[in-house]
Amino acid sequence: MNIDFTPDEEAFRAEVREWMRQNVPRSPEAPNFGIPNDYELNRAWERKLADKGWLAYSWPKAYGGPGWTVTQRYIFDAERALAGGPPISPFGVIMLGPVLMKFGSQAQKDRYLPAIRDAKEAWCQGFSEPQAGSDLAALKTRAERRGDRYVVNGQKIWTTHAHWADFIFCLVRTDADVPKQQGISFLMIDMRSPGIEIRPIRTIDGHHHLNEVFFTDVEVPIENLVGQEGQGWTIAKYLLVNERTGIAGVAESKRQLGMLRKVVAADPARASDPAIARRLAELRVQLLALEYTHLRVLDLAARGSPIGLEPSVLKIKGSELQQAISEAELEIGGLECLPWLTDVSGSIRTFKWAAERYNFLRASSIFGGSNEVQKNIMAKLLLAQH
Amino acid sequence: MNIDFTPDEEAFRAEVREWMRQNVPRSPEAPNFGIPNDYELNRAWERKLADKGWLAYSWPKAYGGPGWTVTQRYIFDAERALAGGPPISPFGVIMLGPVLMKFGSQAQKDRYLPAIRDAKEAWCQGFSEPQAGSDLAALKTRAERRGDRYVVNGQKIWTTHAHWADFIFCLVRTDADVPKQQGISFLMIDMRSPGIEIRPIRTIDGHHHLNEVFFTDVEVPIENLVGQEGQGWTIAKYLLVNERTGIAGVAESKRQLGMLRKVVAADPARASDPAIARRLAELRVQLLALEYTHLRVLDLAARGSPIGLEPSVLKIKGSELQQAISEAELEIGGLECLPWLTDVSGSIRTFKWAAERYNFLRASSIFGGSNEVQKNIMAKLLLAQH
Amino acid sequence: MDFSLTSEQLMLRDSASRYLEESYDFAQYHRSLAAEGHCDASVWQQFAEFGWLGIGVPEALGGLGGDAIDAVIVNEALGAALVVEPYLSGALLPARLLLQLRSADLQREWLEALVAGKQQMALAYAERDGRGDPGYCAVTARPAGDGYTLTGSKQCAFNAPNASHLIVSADRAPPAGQVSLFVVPVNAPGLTLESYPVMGGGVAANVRFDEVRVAPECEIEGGSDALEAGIDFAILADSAAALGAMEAVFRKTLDYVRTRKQFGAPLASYQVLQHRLAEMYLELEQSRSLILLAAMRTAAGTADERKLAVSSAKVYVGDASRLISQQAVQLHGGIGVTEELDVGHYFRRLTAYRLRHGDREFHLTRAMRYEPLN
Amino acid sequence: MDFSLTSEQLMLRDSASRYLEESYDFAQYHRSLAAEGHCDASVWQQFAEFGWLGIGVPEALGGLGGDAIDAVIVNEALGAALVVEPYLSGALLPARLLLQLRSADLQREWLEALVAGKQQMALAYAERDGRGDPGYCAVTARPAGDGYTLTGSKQCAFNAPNASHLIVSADRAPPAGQVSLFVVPVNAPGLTLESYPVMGGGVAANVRFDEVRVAPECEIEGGSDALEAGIDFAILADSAAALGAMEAVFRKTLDYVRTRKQFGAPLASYQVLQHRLAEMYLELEQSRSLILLAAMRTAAGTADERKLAVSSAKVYVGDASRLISQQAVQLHGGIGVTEELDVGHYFRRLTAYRLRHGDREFHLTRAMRYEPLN
Repeated sequence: MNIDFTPDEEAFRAEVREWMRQNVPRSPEAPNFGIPNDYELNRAWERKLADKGWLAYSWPKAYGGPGWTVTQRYIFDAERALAGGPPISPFGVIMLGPVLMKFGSQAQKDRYLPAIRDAKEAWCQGFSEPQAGSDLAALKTRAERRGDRYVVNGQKIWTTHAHWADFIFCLVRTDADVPKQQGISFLMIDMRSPGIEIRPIRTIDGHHHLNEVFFTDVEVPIENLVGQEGQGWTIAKYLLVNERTGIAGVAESKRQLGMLRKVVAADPARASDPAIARRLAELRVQLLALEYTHLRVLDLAARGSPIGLEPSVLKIKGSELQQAISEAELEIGGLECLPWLTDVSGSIRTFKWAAERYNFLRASSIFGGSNEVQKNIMAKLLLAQH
Repeated sequence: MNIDFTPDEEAFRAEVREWMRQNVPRSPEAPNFGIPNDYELNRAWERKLADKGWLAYSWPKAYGGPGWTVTQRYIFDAERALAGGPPISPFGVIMLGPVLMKFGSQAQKDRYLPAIRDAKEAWCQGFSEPQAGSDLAALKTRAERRGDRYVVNGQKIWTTHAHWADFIFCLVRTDADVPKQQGISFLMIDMRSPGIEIRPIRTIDGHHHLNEVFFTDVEVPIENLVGQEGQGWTIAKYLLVNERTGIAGVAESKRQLGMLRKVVAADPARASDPAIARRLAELRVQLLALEYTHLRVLDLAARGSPIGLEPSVLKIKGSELQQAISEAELEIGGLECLPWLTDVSGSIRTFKWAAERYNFLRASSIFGGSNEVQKNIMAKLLLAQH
Repeated sequence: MDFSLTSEQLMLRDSASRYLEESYDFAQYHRSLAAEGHCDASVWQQFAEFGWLGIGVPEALGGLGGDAIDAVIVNEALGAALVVEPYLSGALLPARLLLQLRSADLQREWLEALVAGKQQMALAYAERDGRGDPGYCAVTARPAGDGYTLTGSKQCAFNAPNASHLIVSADRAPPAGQVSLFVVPVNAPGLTLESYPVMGGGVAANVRFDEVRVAPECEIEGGSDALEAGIDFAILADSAAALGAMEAVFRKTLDYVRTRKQFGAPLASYQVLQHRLAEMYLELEQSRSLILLAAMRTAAGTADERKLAVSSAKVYVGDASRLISQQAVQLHGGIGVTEELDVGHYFRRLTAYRLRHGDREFHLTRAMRYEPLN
Repeated sequence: MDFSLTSEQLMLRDSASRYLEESYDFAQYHRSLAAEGHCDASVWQQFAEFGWLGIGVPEALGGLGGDAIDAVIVNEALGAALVVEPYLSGALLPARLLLQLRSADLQREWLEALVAGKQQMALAYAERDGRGDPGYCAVTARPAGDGYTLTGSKQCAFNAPNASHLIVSADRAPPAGQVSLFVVPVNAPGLTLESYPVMGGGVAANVRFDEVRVAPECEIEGGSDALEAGIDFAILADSAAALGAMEAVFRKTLDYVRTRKQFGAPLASYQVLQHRLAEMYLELEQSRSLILLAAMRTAAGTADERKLAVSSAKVYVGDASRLISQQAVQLHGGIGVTEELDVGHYFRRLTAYRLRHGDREFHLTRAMRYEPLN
């Protein structure tokens, strides 16, 4: 057992750090952990990563990824966040990529993977519906087979960045006559298809990240079905495990807490407050625990060990920590965090965005499988153990 | 709206305080909130109160109580605790007394109430059973009618001070053929009856408060039935509301926290620790909130307003606060709290008993209707409101 | 000991609730936010007509009379309705401070304008390095002629953009440490505002004083004691508004979980959510107890009793507002984080409450300072 | 980066678990508690035969070799089985400190006796006013001849009643502030013990030194650094034992809720209890992560890395042990608070863990002191 990086890994870290130093866009401080608000900035950043071959950083070489080890990916992500680089949009790289590699046809791989890797096409995720939130399997959007097309009708909701996306991958109901999880299929849909309408949802952080997406007689070629009809639930579960492992957000939390500590250290009134010192220390301990839990899970994954409770652990603890850090920013900032969606002269950046971040991050315990649902899953697995 | 006491009430307080000063027994610091371990000390104390006419302090004059107002009772209890007087055993005064006043026959009132009031007979409570804990209605102890007697068979558990009691009031099943709550009756049983066996249960505080009580063909005169056959559940609910209102333990918590504050103030190493100061302040705020919630409930009760959620609020918050104070004693005491069931020279009394108290008080969120059951009850009432 | 309201207080409570229920819905809330200074003139005029702007002002001075308990009653109702108008910061608090103004003439003139809703004022006491402690005061008042000149900066003065005058705390150095309160017109030479909307509704400003002249009759008597009492009153009224908001958002959450289904059953059928509701209710009730205590201590009690009670209430309601606002959003799920539903707006309102008038640590320490070890 | 155990470590873990499962049941636990000094001689002899008493002692000195990770493995297994014998305080920790003893002859003699299980020792560093800070040291060591005399009092020296020698920290005043470690036989003139059992099992003593002579060769090199490293090691091993206890009591709780029925359904069917179990598991896993980190930093890392990791683990495991022990009792209900069930004994064991070796505040502050702001 050892926790040290090899000399090769340290060299890799130095390389990434140097590249980030030169390439991370200015104005790196996105107000919200993990969700950039600036479309142009984000696309330019992903194109830059793609040019370097680092956008699809978790992909094997066979699909044009860098073929990094788990440790290298961890280092890359840590350095990216530490340098203030916006997070990479997960929909193509983290979610759809591995799904196509595992369940997609050769033609689908050839058609879609290069465009993700090269930042040429952006994706969004169409899972949730108004009556199917935590209870995803209750979804109603249906796809009827007509000749060589599916005709899709229904509605998705909470669709992050649908307004930026070229494509959406959806769970749709292809068979209403079987038990609800069995009638679900996984479909890729061109966002420019006639019959798609996007309605923005403004969230309590004051921004537009989310959307409703309405489908009215949208025609989708049958070759856009991933896997078999009825296999959608299996694919979704595979995808969600990937999502939840990444969702821990350790790298972003580390950056945010580090910035907060620096802001406090630079301000004599706050630096001398023992209650603030304690709070930062508590967060640091939580972060350290999560960081090494995350590494342990990556280590397991690298060995190909079965993954059970771990994604839920990372999702719950990761979202709680993100929320706790943003709450600390807000409360340590106090009155400085009250100006709303406006610039006030002389304000400290960490505090300027703390309120938006705090509001935005309420979603982190709700979406991606609410923390309550995660605990249900955990309890089921724990109680099933002998 | 006002929170001040009248001059009469202040005079009453002074009278009680002076009496307590003269009469509270030496060695008043029972290791456990609320549960004295010393039989002789406790009986002598209750006899002294009875001689003064203050033992049945919540009773109306009609039954030989002092006929105090709600405010006077509150003052009495606060002064009793502040002076370090052991709490009055609740089984006779708080639980059975009001039950007999409401549901008992004249003969029962005449036979039992004076002996409670005068500290001549001690009671214990036989509700819980091994398979009927939080789910009290599942109780199995049965009483079969045979002529002018009931014959009782079964087992009670968690019976506090059964080994000190002259009588036990029990919930027993008199009819197995009706829905479970309807077949329950309320029976008073002489602890000296043949067929009763007591087995002590030692608890994790290292002491003997609890017992199992076994009934084998115990004969009980039918005049010991309170109310009607099948009315036991109604009587028990009435009794439990009284129990839970008293269970807040505000007076004891106030005393314990006050003593802890004094101990800390007297010790320079602890007095200068800001974390200890914050912890004491947080407990003080909690106590203040509970104290005034308790007063609001007493005010409601004095007006005869219907009581719904309030007993659960007091039970939950009261037990949480007792636990939190004892935990603070323990952790502030640190190494000084480690010596187990032994005297170490020079030890501070608060810390000497902190470990026992902490262990003992785990029971406060379990017994008397576990805090989980209380929250079930609360949710049911809240969701039934329009 | 008596926790019941008088019949006048019951009437005040019921009429406030009735008016707000009928007239201040979510659409009015948005209209008010869209109005200049987040204050809809017709709503403000209505408040004046009800006499609410004169609560705490003696009838002899044109007010409605009443005490801290009346203020709590109205603020609780306003908080429940998510009212954004600056009732406390623009009218109630300034009027209370003006009761100790040195000049009786100006006092009469200004109170009349405040009570009639023709004018608003604002208190500017917080400073960047003060972290909520009103005792921290780097703005100085230097003797100049028979008056003073004020120099320095105040942070986040609530409602300053709507105010005709600011009530400013300043240190009469030398000697340092003697804080006084002065009333200054916002258009005084050397006074500049940087105005902004605040999270949860309302407006505020950072204020710069550059040798701003103030006349001697514009001083409020009582110095730091008057300031501390004023802020305690603001905390009490603000906490009452938070209590109203907590109660309202709790009721909305109860309604939501009864109807919303997941996995084929109403959310209300899930025990974890049931217990969450019970826990929200516990904090709501305990908050109410401490607010009532603080109101009674403010209406009648020693300064020390008031300080203990107000700071305890601020700590408790701060914690409760955190739990209740967060869980209201969490139990609503996705819809809870949208602008479309009012729940998220209650969330921001309650979050902003925690950031004002001193943090948890400040009030914990303060509470213990005024609690005797007996 | 590699979190896996070597095959030797896997063997050590499996053989420890197997032995304890077979031989150390609840009855043996009671026998051990009933034995002199809470140490069953036959169990102790068995530990010696396994070589466990020599973990961390180089083979050249008669030990088994191995590092902090091996110590963690054995302590976790002992904690899971509720072992009361003073493995850490009586053998592992003293042996580790003796590795820096000035006299090679005494070192060899004493290590041999420790490893063979023929002798036990104890560390006496805590003082009444020190509140867990090993840097606080009012016991003095004054030069006397070629050695020193020790004067003062130590509090709660674990296992001192079983020890042949105490390892004592003392300040070599003047100048004050230079802490050294000395080995003193317990029967030295002027040394008195007040012995007592401690909550959760094991024995300790308050120790009084009244001009106790100590020879120069009985000094341990390294002074306060050696002491701090020793205590960090003790915290790590103690936390590993707590981890074992948490895991064991968690498993017992899982088993209980699967079988115990209330209101006609197994406890395991109640969502609130399900979530409680999930929350216990979360803290268990995060505790494990920090203990592994601390083990690796202790086995190989700078002193600063070790201090950060050990103090972080102590804080986290302290919080986790609180939650898990309390909820294990709560979920067991009435039976959980009785002496008859082992759950209550785990509860006391985990409670005692939190009271040793510095409180939460101390370790939070310490963790931040060794964490660079990068």
